[in-house]
Amino acid sequence: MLVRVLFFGVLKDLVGAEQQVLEVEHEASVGDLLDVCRDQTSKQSEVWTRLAVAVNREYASRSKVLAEGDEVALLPPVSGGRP
Amino acid sequence: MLVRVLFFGVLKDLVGAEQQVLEVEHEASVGDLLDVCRDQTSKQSEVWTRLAVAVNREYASRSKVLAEGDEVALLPPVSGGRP
Amino acid sequence: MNVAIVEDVIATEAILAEIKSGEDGAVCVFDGIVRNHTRGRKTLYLDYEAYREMALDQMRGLAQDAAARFGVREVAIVHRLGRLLIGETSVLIVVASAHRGAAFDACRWVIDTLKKTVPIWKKEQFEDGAVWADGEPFPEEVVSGPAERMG
Amino acid sequence: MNVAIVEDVIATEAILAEIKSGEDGAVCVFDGIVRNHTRGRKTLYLDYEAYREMALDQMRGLAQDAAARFGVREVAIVHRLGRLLIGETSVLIVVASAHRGAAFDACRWVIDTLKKTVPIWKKEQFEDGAVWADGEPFPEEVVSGPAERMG
Repeated sequence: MLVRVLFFGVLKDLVGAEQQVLEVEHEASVGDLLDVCRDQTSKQSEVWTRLAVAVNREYASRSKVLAEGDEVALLPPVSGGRP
Repeated sequence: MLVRVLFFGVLKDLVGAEQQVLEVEHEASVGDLLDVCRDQTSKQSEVWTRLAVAVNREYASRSKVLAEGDEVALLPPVSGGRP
Repeated sequence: MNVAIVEDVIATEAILAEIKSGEDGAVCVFDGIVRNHTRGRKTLYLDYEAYREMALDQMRGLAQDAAARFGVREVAIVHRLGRLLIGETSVLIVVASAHRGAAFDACRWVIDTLKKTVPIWKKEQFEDGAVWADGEPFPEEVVSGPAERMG
Repeated sequence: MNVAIVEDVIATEAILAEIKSGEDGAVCVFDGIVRNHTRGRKTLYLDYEAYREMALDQMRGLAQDAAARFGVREVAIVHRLGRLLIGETSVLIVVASAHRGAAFDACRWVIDTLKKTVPIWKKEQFEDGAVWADGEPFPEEVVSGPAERMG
């Protein structure tokens, strides 16, 4: 099935795209999708362990199961700065 | 000796004056002056136990000894309101 | 440090614009305004009065103490006196700092301390009479002797 | 609740004027501005970007949560995106309340929570290069599942 993946901040630079439509297996989870995304970039980055994921604009856990047409956003830590 | 006494807020209404020049004994304290001021008003008020005193624009204790020409201000609790 | 007592409308926008500097990342503002009620009674307006010279001295001391105590770059404190209508600003405090934590802490400390120690009083005019607003008791260091300068 | 994402200069004065109501005694403002340095490096400008629709949803949620949690009457949150120069406001938070304690607490909670959970990022342009500002790790409830609405 197809999902649309959005990349923000440093991830956009790392992946080299603002968004991609990716093919994932039926009932793939957020975690599965992250593996697909990470495998397609040659560059290592610790951001993969620190990012949050939103599915259809709601924060979602790694175990959430995706559905056809979902909008999945990969979100680097937001830029808080020192309080 | 003479000191100038300033009254603010509710004290101004109670005493019926913004300021007075009062005769007090040599080496009278702030506490002595307060007794003089209180005795000259017929009206009772709990403000006499709650006020602060400034001598020459600095907060002063009841035991502070006054000098000729001091400016003594009687200050009701300031209007903080609920935080 | 911009510390002032004024009789006219407080120029919030100008004070804010003036205080900002390139070193700052955060500005915290407290805008104290005249509320239309107190303990269930409808307020018509307030009359503020001060022991003016001493109030100004105290406000200057607060601005300096806040800068030293919280490490903020700049503090402005402006209080208005006279008759104020509902919704008008009676006191404006602006703190500029590199980081927001210090700005919030300093701003709150200034208004809390000002409300307890700066000799300014308000008479509340209700539909059925006027009263001097009841204040909290003075802090111990105020009634027992000269306030120590902090920092 | 005035919650917005804008590309132009944030109209602080208008937002402040609009929010005030007769029931309020206190307005607390946080004005986040672009600082001229980060960890000793000189900043030229910042570029802000957002996952816009989600950021707006999150900001609306924050305003509602703050009102419920702290009992304040009104909350405004406005964030600017795009290129911002030194001294310009990137985010403005305004809280109006009957009393000052709740206004301060709500204002601080909103900016602290916004900085951790609202999907907005900034790229800092220094004289010798640009970097995405490093954020703090997401709160546990954000990475482990949908954020619960509070209040």
